[in-house]
Amino acid sequence: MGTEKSKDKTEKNVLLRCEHVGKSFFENRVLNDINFELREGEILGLVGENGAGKSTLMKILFGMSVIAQTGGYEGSVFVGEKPVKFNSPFEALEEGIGMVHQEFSLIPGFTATENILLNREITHYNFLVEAFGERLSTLNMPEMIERGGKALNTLGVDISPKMLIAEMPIGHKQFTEIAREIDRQNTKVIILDEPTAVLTETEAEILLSSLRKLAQKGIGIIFISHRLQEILEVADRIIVLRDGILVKEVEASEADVVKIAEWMVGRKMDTSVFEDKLEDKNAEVLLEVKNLWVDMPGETVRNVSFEVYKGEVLGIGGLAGQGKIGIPNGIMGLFPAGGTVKFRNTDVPLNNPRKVLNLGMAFVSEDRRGVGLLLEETLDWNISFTAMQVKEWYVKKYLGGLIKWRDDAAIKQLTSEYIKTFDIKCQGGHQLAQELSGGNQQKICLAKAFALKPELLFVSEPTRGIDVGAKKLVLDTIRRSNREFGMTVVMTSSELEELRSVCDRIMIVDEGKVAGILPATAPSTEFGLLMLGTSETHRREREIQNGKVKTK
Amino acid sequence: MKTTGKRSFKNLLIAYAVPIMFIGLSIFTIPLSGFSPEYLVQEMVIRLARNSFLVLALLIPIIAGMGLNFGMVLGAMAGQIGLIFITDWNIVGIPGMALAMIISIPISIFLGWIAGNILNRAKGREMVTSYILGFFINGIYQFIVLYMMGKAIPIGNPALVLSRGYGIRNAINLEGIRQSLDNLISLNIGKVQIPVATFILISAFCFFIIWFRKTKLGQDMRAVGQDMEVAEAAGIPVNKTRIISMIISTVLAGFGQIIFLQNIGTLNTYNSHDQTGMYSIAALLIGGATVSHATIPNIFLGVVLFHLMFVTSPMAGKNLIGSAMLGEYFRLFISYGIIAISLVLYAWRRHKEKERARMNLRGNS
Amino acid sequence: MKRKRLIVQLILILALVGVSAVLFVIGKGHQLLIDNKRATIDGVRVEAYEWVNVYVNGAKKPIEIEEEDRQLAKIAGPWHHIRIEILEDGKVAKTLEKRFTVGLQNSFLLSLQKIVEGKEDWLTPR
Amino acid sequence: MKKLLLVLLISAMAVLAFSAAPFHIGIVTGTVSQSEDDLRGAERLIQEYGDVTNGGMIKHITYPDNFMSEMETTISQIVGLADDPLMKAIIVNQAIPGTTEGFRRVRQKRPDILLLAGEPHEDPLVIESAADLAINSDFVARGYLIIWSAKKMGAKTFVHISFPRHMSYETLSRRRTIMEAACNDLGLKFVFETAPDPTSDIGVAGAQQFILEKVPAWIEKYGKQTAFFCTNDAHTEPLLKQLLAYGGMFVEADLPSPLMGYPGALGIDLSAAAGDFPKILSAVEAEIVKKGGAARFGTWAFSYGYTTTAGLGELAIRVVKGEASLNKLPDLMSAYNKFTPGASWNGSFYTDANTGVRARNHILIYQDTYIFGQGFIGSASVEVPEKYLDIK
Repeated sequence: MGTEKSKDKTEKNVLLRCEHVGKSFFENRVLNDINFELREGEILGLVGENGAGKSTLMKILFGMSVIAQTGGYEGSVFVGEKPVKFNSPFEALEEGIGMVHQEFSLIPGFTATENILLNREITHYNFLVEAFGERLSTLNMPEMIERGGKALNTLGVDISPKMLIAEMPIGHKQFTEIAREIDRQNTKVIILDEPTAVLTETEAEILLSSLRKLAQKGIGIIFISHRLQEILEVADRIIVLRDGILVKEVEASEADVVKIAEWMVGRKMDTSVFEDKLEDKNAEVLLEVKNLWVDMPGETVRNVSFEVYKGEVLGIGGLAGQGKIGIPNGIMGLFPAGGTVKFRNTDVPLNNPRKVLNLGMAFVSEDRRGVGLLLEETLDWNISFTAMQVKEWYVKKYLGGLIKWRDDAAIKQLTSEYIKTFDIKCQGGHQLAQELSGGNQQKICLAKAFALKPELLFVSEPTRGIDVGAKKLVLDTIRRSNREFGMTVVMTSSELEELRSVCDRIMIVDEGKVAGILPATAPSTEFGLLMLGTSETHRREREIQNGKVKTK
Repeated sequence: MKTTGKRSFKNLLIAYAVPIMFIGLSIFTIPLSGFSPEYLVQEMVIRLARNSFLVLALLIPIIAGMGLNFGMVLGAMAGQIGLIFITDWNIVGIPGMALAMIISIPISIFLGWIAGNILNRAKGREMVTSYILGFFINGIYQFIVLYMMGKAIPIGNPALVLSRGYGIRNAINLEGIRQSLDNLISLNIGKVQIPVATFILISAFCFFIIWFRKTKLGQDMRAVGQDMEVAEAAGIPVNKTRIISMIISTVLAGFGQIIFLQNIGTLNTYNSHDQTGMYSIAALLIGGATVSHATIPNIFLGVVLFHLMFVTSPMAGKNLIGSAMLGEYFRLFISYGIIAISLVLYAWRRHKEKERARMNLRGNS
Repeated sequence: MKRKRLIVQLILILALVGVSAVLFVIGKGHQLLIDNKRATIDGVRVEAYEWVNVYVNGAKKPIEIEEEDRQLAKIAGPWHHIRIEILEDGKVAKTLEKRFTVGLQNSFLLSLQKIVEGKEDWLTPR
Repeated sequence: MKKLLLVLLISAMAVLAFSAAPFHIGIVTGTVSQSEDDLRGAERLIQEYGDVTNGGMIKHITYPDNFMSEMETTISQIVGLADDPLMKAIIVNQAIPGTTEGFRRVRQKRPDILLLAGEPHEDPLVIESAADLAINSDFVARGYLIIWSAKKMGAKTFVHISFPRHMSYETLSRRRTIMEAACNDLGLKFVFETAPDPTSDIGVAGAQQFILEKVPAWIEKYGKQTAFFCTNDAHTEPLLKQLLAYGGMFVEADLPSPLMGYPGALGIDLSAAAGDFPKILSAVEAEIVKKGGAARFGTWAFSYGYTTTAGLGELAIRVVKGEASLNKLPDLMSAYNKFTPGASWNGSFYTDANTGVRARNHILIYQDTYIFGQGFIGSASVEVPEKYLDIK
């Protein structure tokens, strides 16, 4: 089949072509010299890790205003033979490029039809139009329903055009979105950003087959997915992005899952990997988590069980939105959670942050500005605040504890200590937290958690948004506190290499469940496969859960 | 199956918590007040006729997602200005009312346009902004009516203008148009008089709303109301749509105030509009509507329940506690307390709904 | 297309203004002061009548005017008719009906004597 | 729960049960916070004739404090009284806006009910169109008589304190004009001073503070032989307090009563004597004399609001019983005098300044002014010159 496809490839018209497209957000280069073309009836698979530049590329193609606002892009884009430069999505739609977003842009209280034909409704004329303008024409509902139904039929799914979006299963919403793009008269190219991420297996199958149908009608499709199997199944050609560079462009027939995973994560990490990995399986269990669920919007944890050994650094990895961040947030009681958590063999009450802190756990949140820091307070305050509140340290007591007074001298001493240990670049403890750079703010967050002298420290995305130098310092600090002070650490990060450099073991979370736990020394492709949900065991598990056990 | 039935019943209770609470209260206050059924029915009929239109004016901003339009007092003021003019010119009866409405239209459009523009700059805080806006425009209204009228704006009727030569009197007698609409077609059922013409007008307006929802503009408003960003992305001019919804609401509030005052028969120049917004909103909430969802039945149910409480509670309070004055305080407590409670219940309900929506994402525990 | 719409809108606004004007005229309220006072018409003294019932615009209840009295009727719009019953010794001695139109003034004075005497200027704006 | 329901039902039945009185009189007043004297007048009637709930004659309800905005409630309160088949008369004191409409509606359903309005806020011609009888304090005669009394007390200057909103009331603004004219004729200096409106954003406290601070300066400026007058009740108390401290005179308040401003200004507690005006008067008088205010401060011996509620109630009862007729001045005076032993009243029918028509159902009344430490000044028997009646 692959050869057949490549044969007629040259005969078909080019719908979309990128030439030397590049983009940097101020100092930060995210795309560099991207060249590819999309032909009529072709499905192009686009893969890459988080932050590889996929989204930025799609934003350029769809004319999202954020691109123009941040200084436009380099290179040129052609639709057909016509060079284009979109300033808004409307211009892109005008040229026949439609996009199905990861977040649904559907109106929940509307029916499928109403959403498909949003702002393109079919209307009846009435005389009021003459006086008050087009918008007073009435809707022609029957005709709209017919047209909405037709668009849905094209996809080959059985969705009533009168069904409310709010009542639809998530997969149907996805189809409705696609149907909206199809319904446009002039759509030539559809960009789908992770359309199957939210679908069940069966729904994904239907979607893939409807994509093929669309392609047969001559529509070009750019398909972004983390599920490599799907890409292989549906795409004609695959391009792989890594760190803003197009590293590979291959015919789907020439690729397989392992190869793609290698291309995606294949770079060498330059940060020094700590070699002394802890392999002591007999270590004492410090934290035991069973059937944990966490209701954290965007990071739902469904059913997670794992153990943390005393003295180790456990990494939690996985793609964004799969639930890895939800785990520490749930255990620390910041979001509604359920299940059993045992710390030193005592039950940890969930949904009660204070109790958890008292038990000897601490948390460095990924949300530095929201939860982590008191931005308008001094560093002194920031570092000592939680310790004062929770442990009543750095507090002088009078009259048998009736009157509590802040011990400013002790606080000063503590702060200067941490400023020194963590090498925080500041003018001293009296400075306001908001005046520090991102990396140094992160260190303050760490210092704040360390000031509690916890037995177990959760660190969530410690290097998010800070530069390379600062990254290393922060990671070093975490590592050192683990090795030198014996603090057990559970670190969550989206960057696999970062986890591999610091952690002893790494747990990969996918779709709110544990995909697997591997020693940090395992090859990165294995982690990649776990993350992408393509490992054989995991796939099987998912099928079982979907009630579709393969007997053969 | 049983549990789901139970749950849906519970959901129903939650959804109608406010009206149910009110019906419960009424069961106590009606016998306590000692009013005859005939009087109560007559009072409710009158109040339905005079207040429904005002409450209806709230619907369109709710559709457009702008919450409860406390800014409807702007329309009320425009309506009152229309009434001042027709009283000055001594235009009476139905033509007088119609003319007052026509005069109010451009003023309402202008005020609605201002309100819409301001609210577009305060997205997400529409209710409190429109409330404060009402006070601000009230100041301008007082300035115009108390200082401009008679001087810069010619008002000749000595019954309207203070003897000092400018400024409108505190209370204006609307004898010329008093109950002209209510008595246009009047039907007596038993001893209860029914203002048929007013009800015809109200039902015509209900049909207008139903029709309006089916227009492209109505559809756009619904879209904007549910998700501004999606609507924007689909190319619907969000801000413009919101302004139009405010304008329509303000114009209708102006009409509503004219209908209201033709029934009352007296215009308190400086105060008649004060409570319009508050009471209409209270009635709507009590009818089971929420900040984001309101239907036509909500309106009629709400007007009846709210005013039933209003009429019976002072007397019930007096008879219960034995002091006339405490009866009045009882009424205040009931009527304002209930607005607070229904807003709190709304927030609670939304929280519950959100929780329920996410329920399936949680573990089996 | 745009032009057509503009014209339609203009026509609508004009129509609204027109309707307003019509409403103004037909809704304009007036005071009708009815005099039953002795008067001198063309040098002839006409005494007031003992009792007069005036029915304005088909009202069921008359306005009763005693000798040397003036009463007020509220009327609206330009077209009216009145029926006058002049009573003598408690019995209707004479009945007259008149149709008349009024202008936009606020107040009109109607002289019963002049009507009965058949004079033209029985209705004067005041 | 069930028990509570039962109790409630029984009490409701008790309300509905037939009462012994042959007919009922409905009385609508403000609350204590708005107009205490009016309410005490109603309580005085209940004391004598009994509450409807207990088989008596009087049914007393209150109108909303926020009556300007809640006209709807006022109307339905008044109309609600007419729901009682035994109701024979309704008295509203003060007849706030909405009373006229309430009366119209009562008349439509129950033409047999007598409708009496005390101190109407609506325009005279408006309330006259609906009420059987309306009573105002005589703002025309008092405009002259207050100045006359001030002169008799020895004042050289007359200071009138008010603000724009009050000056938008026809009655208040016309009285001011009459006072100015009377000052010119009687040889007093007329001064108009502005003070903040207590219903504005500054509030009652701010307005009172203003008066407290300003009065010493005014006395400094105009001398101690100056009589002060203010249109607002909230201004009265601080004004009296400062006048007692710094000198100056006070003829009577806008709505005169020994309770108006004096108890607060003198710091005396009169709650034990509630409704007993001779006792109140003598208590206030003793205190004023003690503080050196004899012959410099005056009032009406009996509260106007109190007497109007009680007097109109009494009149209504007498009319229903056929003992009096509604529009006869002597009958009205006799009903009023029942509650004001020793004080004399005077009054006249209201004449519309525009048309010169004398209304048959609108009476303006006033009481003789009582000067502390001196006695009645005799203003009730003074003839008010014709010319002041026509001043607009």
